[in-house]
Amino acid sequence: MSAALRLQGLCKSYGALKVSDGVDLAIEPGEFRAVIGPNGAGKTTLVHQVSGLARHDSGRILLDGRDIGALAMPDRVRLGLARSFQVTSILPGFTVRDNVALAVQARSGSSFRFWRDAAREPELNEPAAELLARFGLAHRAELPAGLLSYGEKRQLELAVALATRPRLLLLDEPLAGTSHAESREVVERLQALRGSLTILLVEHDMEAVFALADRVSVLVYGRVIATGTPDQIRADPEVRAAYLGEEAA
Amino acid sequence: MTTGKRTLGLAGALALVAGAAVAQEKVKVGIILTLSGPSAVLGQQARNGFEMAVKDLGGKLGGREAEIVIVDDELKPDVAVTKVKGLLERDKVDFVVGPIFSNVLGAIVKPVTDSGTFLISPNAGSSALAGKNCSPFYFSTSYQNDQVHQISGKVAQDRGYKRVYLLAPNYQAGKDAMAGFKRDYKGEVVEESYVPLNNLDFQSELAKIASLKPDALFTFMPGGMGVNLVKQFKQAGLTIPVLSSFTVDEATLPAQGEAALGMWNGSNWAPNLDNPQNRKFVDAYLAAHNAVPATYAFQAYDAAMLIDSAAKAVGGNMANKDAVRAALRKAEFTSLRGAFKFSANGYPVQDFYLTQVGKRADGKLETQIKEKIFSNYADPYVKDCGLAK
Amino acid sequence: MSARLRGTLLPVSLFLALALVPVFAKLGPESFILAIATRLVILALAAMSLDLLIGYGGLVSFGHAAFLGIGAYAVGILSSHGIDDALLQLAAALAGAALFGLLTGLIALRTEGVYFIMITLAFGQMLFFLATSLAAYGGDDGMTLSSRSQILGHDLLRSDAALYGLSLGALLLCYLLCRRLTASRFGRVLSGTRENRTRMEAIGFQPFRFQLVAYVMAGLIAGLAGFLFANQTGFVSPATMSWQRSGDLIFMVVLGGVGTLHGAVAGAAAFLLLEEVLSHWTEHWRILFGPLLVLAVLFARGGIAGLVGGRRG
Amino acid sequence: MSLTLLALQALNGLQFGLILFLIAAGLTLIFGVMDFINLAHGVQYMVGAYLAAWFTAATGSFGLGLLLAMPTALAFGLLLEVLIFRHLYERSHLDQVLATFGIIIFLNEGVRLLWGSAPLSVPLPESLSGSIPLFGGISYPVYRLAIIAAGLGVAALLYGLVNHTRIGMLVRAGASNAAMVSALGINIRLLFTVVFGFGAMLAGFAGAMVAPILSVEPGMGDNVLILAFVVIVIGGIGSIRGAFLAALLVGLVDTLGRFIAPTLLRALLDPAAASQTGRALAPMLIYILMAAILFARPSGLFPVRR
Repeated sequence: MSAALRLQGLCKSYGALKVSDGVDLAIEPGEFRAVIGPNGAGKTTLVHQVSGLARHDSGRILLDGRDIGALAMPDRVRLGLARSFQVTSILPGFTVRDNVALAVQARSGSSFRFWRDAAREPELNEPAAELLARFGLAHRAELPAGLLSYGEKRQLELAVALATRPRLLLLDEPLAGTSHAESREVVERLQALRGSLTILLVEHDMEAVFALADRVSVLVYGRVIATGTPDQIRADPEVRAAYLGEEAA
Repeated sequence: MTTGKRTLGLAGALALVAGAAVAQEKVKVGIILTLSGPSAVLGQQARNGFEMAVKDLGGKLGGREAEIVIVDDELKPDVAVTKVKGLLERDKVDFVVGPIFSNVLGAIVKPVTDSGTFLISPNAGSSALAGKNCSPFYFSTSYQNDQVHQISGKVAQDRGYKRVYLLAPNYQAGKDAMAGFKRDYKGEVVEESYVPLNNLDFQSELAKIASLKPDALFTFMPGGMGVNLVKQFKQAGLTIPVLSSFTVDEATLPAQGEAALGMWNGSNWAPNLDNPQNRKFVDAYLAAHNAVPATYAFQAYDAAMLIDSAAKAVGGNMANKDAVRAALRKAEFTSLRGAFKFSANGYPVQDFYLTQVGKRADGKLETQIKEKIFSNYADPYVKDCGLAK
Repeated sequence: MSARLRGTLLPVSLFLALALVPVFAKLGPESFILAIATRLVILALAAMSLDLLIGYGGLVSFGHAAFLGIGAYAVGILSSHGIDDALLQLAAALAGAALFGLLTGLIALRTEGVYFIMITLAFGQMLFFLATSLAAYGGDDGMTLSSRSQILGHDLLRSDAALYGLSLGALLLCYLLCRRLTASRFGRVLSGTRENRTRMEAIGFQPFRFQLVAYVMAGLIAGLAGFLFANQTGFVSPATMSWQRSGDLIFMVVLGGVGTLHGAVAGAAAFLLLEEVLSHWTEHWRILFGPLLVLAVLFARGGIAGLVGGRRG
Repeated sequence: MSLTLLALQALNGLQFGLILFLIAAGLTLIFGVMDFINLAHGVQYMVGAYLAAWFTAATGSFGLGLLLAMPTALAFGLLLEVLIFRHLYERSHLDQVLATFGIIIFLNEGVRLLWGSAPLSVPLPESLSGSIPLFGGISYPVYRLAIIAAGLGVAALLYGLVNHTRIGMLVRAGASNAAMVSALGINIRLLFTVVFGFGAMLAGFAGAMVAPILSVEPGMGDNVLILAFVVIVIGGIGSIRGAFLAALLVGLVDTLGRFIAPTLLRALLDPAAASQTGRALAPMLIYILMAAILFARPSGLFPVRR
């Protein structure tokens, strides 16, 4: 069976610094995979390379068996890839609804329509409203997104990512900077998504990672040093030495 | 001065009701000149000249009270069109005097003459308006552009210069200047060098001149460009004769200083032209503005005198356009340049001189007449003009 | 007053005032008032098309006057060859503007921010110098048009009121068009890109295409303005597309309030009327005009539209 | 003859480029460090020229005039910074453009009111007038060589300041990441004021240096401003090294292009057409250069900010 996402020998360096040093990774369809690692392990850069925001130097990126390495980010998104950003990335001047509706628009029909008022298109607004309801943002729909609280912005970003109806979702530290309560809400949403699509989660919050992930990969200095179920990873001595040990200490 | 005169709405309506009689009370002149930007000094000279003439006439033109509206064309042709419409429609002027620059002239000549108003140019004199596009409503108290450049060409030919270097800005007037020079000059042109308009640094051209070693340089570099060229020419240690037009004149000489001494210029007038009215004019200008007048001032002064003579001839009845035109044609006024008459195309028939930059008794610089080059010279374009003599 | 009402107050009153101009013009020096008003409306049209780029696309073009020049030269060049038909001239103006927009847009849109500002300036300057070298069409001096454009063989535009009506009609039409455009799917992608380009790419949009289409559209509208401009001045010269003119257009947009469309109209009106009134008052009017601009920036955030209220949400 | 002439033209291009560099250096720092688009930078150049003209006339010596013009230009720049610019740093680029354009209009008219529309003249210092023979029997004005020397001197000084002093380190850091510098607890306001005053003084210095060879007139800064922007954009905003190389590039391309383009075209076209095309092409060259460079490198030659 072909993997939903397969990385083969992915390499990238910034000058002398190797941020990806031959990363091999295979994620099964529907799998929830987490990637953990110490700071500077190259996790965010990995998400950037898969999403197309950064270019890899060598290696292959296969989405459902197709090499997408040469494609620009928008083209990869069209093939069913979506992502969130570590630093919240929304359209602050647009209303919360329009943030989502725009993502719906990206996947439904042409955007070279110049006449009809997009704010009155049910085919954009209805899916948007549904998503906002799912993420508990329905009451905020008319508010400019820039005015949302931090936790709400993180929820909005998830809603936007899902609005493009992705098959593969890349999440770059969705819990970073959230309060305890906010982070619990986000975890709940992610829990609800399990199985409906393939997810690659990069995260520092171990508790969340072990609760959510089917399997966990450990990235250290640009290399995957271990992959396994949460229990296996917890027990792996190499991981403990390289990573968890430090954290615990 | 009544720059801010506004005769909007009410006055306009009154004029309609009362008919022509009311509008004839005053003689109204609209003046459109470049009064802002780097070239403003030329417009200011012309304005001063015109105002002095009106003052000399006791604030009257043709015995009627003169109303003068002055506007700034900003050296933008499209701005000039709007401004001139204001003069025609709002201020209902009988004459428009202006402009300084030929590109502005090209833009305003049609609206003014189409409205049946007389346009008197105190400086710009394009060949098209002298020839096939001449108009019965257009007069010039200056010259047809080519004539001035032709002086230098004639001088170069007569003096037997074998090789001449030509230098002008890369625009229409610059190209016309070179054509005008070559009309009478039959020697070798070693190089026709064009610089961008508003060029600041001529070092590159001067180096070329130094290496080509021509017998003389002919240049047309108006305004600030001329200031730069003259200063840099001297600094480069070049000593060949310089023949020029609109490059060394009283508007730029203060900035050029001694570097300009001895340079040649072609003109229809100079401050030291010896006749009583001109001596009086130059002295009065010096007293009022502490500067030597340039051709812009003298030609505007003549424009006012021309209007005065016409207004006088028709007894102030400006509505009779044919009578006004006939009176303008006669040009019965004492020009600062002496004898004056119009050719069929509305351009003067006049003498042209070779002048040279020299020092006045008071230490100021001026151009001084050295030699008469053309006598009673009418421009040749008049043959293309359909207007009967 | 509700924000929505306040938002429509300014555009409605602006257009109402413009529509009444011909009536008032009859009371005074008609053709002069119409000439000023026509000039105002035409520059407002050009400024509005620029606001489409600046206010919605975040693309500050410093070469927008080039399109104005293309429209004007289309009239001038065709008319000098005896082709006076307005439709033909307009078609040439629009085709020229579209072609220039497409070619320069393809290159300029590779850059962002101030680099975009400067590369558009570069293209504007290239066209400017090209025009000055067109000796057959007057070079620097430009050329005078023999008459205004003919509509189906009739000299309908000879009347100043007719030209004004046509210009105002064009402004109103383009205004409504732009209003629709900015609220449409296309417009939302454009504004979204201005706010956060990476986000737009991350949901699958290719901003370049949208910006290019917007750039060409703005060019088309400015080309139309150029066509009218040539008819209004009866004269075409490279000065129409000097970089100072491009600068003036930016100032009209900022003065009026960026990203409101009608702000550009208000900005053009304020800019031109201020100039007209002040310059009538004193020769040194710029000594007042300059500080007024500074004060407008320091104390009137969001320009005239921002002052009157109803900023976009 | 052609080779010596070419060398001379290269010297002219170098001199023009160095003047541009003096103006562009301040502009690129102000833009790079403060993210502030200062259109009024060109009028600082004009003000420098006027001050030099004024002081030279008053003291009768160009050297003294230059010496007095420098601190006055600095003071004037600081005055503008305190009165107006400081209130604009937080504003959008468009607001900055509009306000600084207002200042251009005001100052252009201001010098016209004070000194009149006619260009002013600044006599050359006696010791620097005249030309000296160089090579191939061709001479070159001494004053031009003095400008080249002064320009290179300032460039070296700037290089030392920016790369080997604490304030230079802050300036470099500020250009690549202003937020970080203020997070370090540096008084960013003061840094801004210093950079601004210094930039204004450099532009004023350029204006004063060219006063004896160019005409000092209202609006003389406007076209130079556009060229300075071309320079900093080609060089990469915030980069002194980029501004230096780009200024020389623009200076050389403009000067040599005017000289070489018609000659080269003559090989392809008949003389009349070559001269016509060359004339049309020459003023476009630097813009073509800029468009080509930005096409290949959308953030200039030496991009600083990432």
